[in-house]
Amino acid sequence: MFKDIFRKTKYVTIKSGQMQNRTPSEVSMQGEVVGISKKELPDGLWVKCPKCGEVLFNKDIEENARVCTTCEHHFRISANARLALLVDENSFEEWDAELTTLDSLEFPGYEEKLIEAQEKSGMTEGILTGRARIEDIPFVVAINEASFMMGSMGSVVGEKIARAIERAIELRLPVVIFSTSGGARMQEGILSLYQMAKTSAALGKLAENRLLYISVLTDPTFGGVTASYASLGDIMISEPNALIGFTGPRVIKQTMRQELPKGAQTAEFNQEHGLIDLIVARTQMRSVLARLLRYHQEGAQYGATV
Amino acid sequence: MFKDIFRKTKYVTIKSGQMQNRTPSEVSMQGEVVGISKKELPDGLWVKCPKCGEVLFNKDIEENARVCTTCEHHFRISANARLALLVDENSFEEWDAELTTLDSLEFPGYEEKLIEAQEKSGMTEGILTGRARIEDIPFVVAINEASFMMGSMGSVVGEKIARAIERAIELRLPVVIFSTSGGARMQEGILSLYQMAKTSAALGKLAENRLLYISVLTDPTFGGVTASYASLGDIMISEPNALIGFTGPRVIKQTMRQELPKGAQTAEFNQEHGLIDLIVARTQMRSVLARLLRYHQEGAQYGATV
Amino acid sequence: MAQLFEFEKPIAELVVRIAEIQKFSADKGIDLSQEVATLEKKVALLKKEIYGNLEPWQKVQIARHSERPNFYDYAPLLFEDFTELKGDRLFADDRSVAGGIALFHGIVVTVIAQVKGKDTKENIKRNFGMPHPEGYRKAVRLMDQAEKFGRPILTFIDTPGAACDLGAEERGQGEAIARCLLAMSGYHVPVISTVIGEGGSGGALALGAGNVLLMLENSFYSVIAPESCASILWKDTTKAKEAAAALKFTAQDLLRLGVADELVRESQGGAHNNLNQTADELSQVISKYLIRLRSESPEVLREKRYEKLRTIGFFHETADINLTKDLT
Amino acid sequence: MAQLFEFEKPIAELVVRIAEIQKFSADKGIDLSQEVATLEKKVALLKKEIYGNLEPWQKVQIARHSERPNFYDYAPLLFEDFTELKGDRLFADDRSVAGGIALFHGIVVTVIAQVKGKDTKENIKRNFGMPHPEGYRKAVRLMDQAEKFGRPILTFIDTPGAACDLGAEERGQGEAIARCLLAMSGYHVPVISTVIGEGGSGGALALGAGNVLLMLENSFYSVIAPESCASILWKDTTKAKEAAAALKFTAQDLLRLGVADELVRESQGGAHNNLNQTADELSQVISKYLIRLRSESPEVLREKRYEKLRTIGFFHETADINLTKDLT
Ligand SMILES: [Zn+2]
Ligand SMILES: [Zn+2]
Repeated sequence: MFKDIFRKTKYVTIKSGQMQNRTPSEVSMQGEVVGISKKELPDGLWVKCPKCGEVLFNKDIEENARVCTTCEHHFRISANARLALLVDENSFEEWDAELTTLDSLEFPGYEEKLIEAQEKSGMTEGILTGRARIEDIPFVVAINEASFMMGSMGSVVGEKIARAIERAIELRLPVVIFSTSGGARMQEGILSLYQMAKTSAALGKLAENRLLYISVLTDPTFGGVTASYASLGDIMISEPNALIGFTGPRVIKQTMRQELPKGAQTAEFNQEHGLIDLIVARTQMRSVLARLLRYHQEGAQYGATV
Repeated sequence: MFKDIFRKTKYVTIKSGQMQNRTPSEVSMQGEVVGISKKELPDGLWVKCPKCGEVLFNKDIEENARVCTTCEHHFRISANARLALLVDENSFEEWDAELTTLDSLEFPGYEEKLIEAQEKSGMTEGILTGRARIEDIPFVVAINEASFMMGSMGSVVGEKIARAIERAIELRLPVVIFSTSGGARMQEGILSLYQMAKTSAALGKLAENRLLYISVLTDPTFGGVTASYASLGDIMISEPNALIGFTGPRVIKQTMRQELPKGAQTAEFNQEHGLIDLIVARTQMRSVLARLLRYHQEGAQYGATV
Repeated sequence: MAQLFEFEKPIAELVVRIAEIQKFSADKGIDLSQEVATLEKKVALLKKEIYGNLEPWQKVQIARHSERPNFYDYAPLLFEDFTELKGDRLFADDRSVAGGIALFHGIVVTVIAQVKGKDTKENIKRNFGMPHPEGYRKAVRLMDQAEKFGRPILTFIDTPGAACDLGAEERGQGEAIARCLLAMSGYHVPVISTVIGEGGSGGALALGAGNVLLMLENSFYSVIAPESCASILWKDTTKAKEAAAALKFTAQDLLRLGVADELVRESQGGAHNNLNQTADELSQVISKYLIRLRSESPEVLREKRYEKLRTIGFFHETADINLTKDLT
Repeated sequence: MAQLFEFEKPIAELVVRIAEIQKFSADKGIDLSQEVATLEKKVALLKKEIYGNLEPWQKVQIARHSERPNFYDYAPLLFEDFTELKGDRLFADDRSVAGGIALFHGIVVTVIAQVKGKDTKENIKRNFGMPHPEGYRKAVRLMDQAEKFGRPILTFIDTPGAACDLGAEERGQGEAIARCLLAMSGYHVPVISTVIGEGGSGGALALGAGNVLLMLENSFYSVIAPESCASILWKDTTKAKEAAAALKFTAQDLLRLGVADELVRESQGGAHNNLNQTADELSQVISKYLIRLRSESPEVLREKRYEKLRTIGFFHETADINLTKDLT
């Protein structure tokens, strides 16, 4: 069963440099997963807001960080689109893009799902990591990709996060992680589960080094990701209305025969229950992060003037 | 107003050696505050249990650690009686008995209350501190005296506790404090309030030195004592059915027009709400403390065999 | 106009008379400017006399004034920026306690404050400024964060006391306050606490055991509410005035007792009469102490905080000297 | 007699036949001892055959057996003394998690264990072994205490998963589990975790990230319940058997994957068949590892725990080598 662990697998090739040549808008379209059938809006010029029902110019919401111009609904966006919105131009240096998944349990249908996910997301795995700058302040960033198997965490996602954190320690940089995930990735079994422990332990080292960690929760964040790195921020931020929880509402309903009250598991619900510091609209995210990063730059200790 | 801070006050004299000559039973009678009128039971031979109503031989419950032989109701006992029940014979060395109270705010009626309290309790102030042994294990002990102004904490109680903890650090001994108190002592105003901070800070130093602190809550423990040293035990123990809380039930009722449910603020209620480790009957207290103290003796670290 | 207290009425009457004279003078074209000037001087003297000799109970009334500035009034005047951070990570976000990161005179600080509401609706939201355990646990969480990142801590006290309902008991109100005291005693960063209004008992103390305690001059800080004290002493809550005097809880009392380090001048008649002026005084005093504390090493800051607490309280140290009556 | 599984029926049938033959032999006075001996040998072979080749799904059934020993069954056999300590100091005492101080082979240890009930009544009390946030927070409190006093930590895992109701969500189930993982990674004392029954997902992992992971040989430890996996993969919860095989979650699988360090032999057919024997095996294995870990320095214990977690997981490290299909 484990004899083939180092066997080669058939994955999509994503040519080096390919991502860099795309415009943010192309990339974000790639990652859009809101339920609008292509049939309904065939030309890609229009998009219907799932919250207020308004039919919007794609171009308009593109210019508004993919936030509905009518009701401020936050459309899901791809990791690359988020990066483009967030960091200083040309400041991103990607790390560990070469790490790819091994179907070490030979789990039924996993390889096919991986190929599908790569095609859908244009990424090699469900997270983007590296270093970047916001308003010229350097930091380490990781961004989950929802369209890659629901941003689920397998060995590669866990490893990339742990490596990013360890490099942040070496470089003495703060870490910001944007989560969007269904949880641990079933197809890698216990190996996925232990990525929760791995990422949490790495954050323990970061904390020991007194380096800032900001966790930004975006829609949706559930399961093993909520129960590990996503919940361990010194500062916990969420986008408005994002669904965040440990167990998904459908499972709660099935298992407990319990219907969740309206608004349960939203960012606002989580904040009321003491779990989130700040709810920040995507259009404000860059400036809020800039401020928080600046307040935690080295040299701000013991009352030095910044 | 503060010119008289060092003025002499008129207090009861408690002759040195007086306490030592009493038998435990005489001492505990002194401290008995359960509402049985002398009229009802004039000869002191009998006592009526306030819980089950049984009229009991005083001698019988005396031999049973002043626990009702029918329903296990724990009668309140004096600090000295508790000490006699708890520690190895002749092992107690009292500390700071010479500290007495100054009516520094010239609070109406305080001096009279102090004299009354001294007469009633046979103690100079509301707490007994010192070092002792249980099953030959040395430790530092402090015991509140309920009959001294409801065990309330003024400057002397706070100071005696802080000194006892500081000496425990010097001697590298664990600390056990038995609380019974209505809270901070009104008559010393803000000075009483800050004894909460003083005792808590001293416990912070103890913790930093990795020395064990066991807090034993006895009936009743409320207010500023609950909100300071009494709640900070590494291990929290209570006698059965003891009433423990921050705000007294009468005040809650008056202020919030809220009637507490039956059983609220009992030791059992507090345990259900996660605030108490162990409920230990008075008859078992010595052996439980002996075990816990033994497990925390120096040399038990990192898996040494004890 | 702001709510008037009984003791302010002589002032108000004079002010009304001046207005009447001015109106009469204008209507009739008679010059009464000299009379007005005399009266205005009298008003100034009266204010000085009255506000300079407030009794403890009058200070309680000012400290509890419905228009007394709360933390959210001061925040934009004290800080270049205040980013509020919410929640205890355990149960709820308590809105009677505000916390976050702020920029104060160019220094990044962590701020924790008790907040009363200004009207009934806000008071219900903020539980009349009475924190539940989750409020104290949020405070500890944010103060621990300040310690981690080496940020000074500023606390602002304004509460009638900790919440006293069943929920507070269930969730360990005593434990929550005790943890605040324990936590604060261990930090290596400067902790400056200011009573800006009412300092009600253990619920206030939880944020008050810092390196420095400042008090606005009309604030008070007491082991027990004067009403409760009167109820216990004289079985009569209307004797709160007498209790207020007995408890020695005004800012001036606490300065004399060595508990408060410095008083902060308020605008005449109370902070509500001139928020900007009071905020400016407050800002200057805090800044002075912050600069002083910044020069201390982390270990010294912690040790001095401990020493300060250790010396609060008075007692006789020598046995027998005060014992004059024999028990036997 | 204990509840029988389908796969155990051939054994049971043989046992019944032996009993019948023995009765016949006794009734009729005919010596059939040779036949009985043959059959008994056959039973032994059959047991070895069946129990030695259990499929994953059969192990799930044994691990979930209603009479499978729980922590409270093992405690008096493993420890000279166990003093249970309760509560998270914040909200409640969660009875699906037991914790306390115990004496193990003369060594003072801190123990944390998940506990399922043995019957419906107990299961309701213990929420079917599914901890709420307060259970994980109790665990962290007691483990922090172990760290403070330098006591090794033993954890025992037996849960279908963390509680999944509204209350758990409200009180931050994810945060509570994450804090367990973070806390455990930082300790300087030995941490030995043992799966004694069901290891259900993140709710189990919260107590499982120690220096050493032991597993009873019929226990399993999975990222997801096989029923839920089947429901997602094949929209059919009855295919749990297939999912159980796909998930590679048996003790033997985890040993091969480098997640478990050693398996603990159970009495034949499962721990419920001989509690004492299983407890004895468990005691010996834990003791062996505890002695080994005691010889390490605190810093090394911590570092090795980190290194162990860091190496779990498989992936390709070199770019392009596995990429065979072009996206464009
Ligand atoms: Zn919309
Ligand atoms: Zn009785």
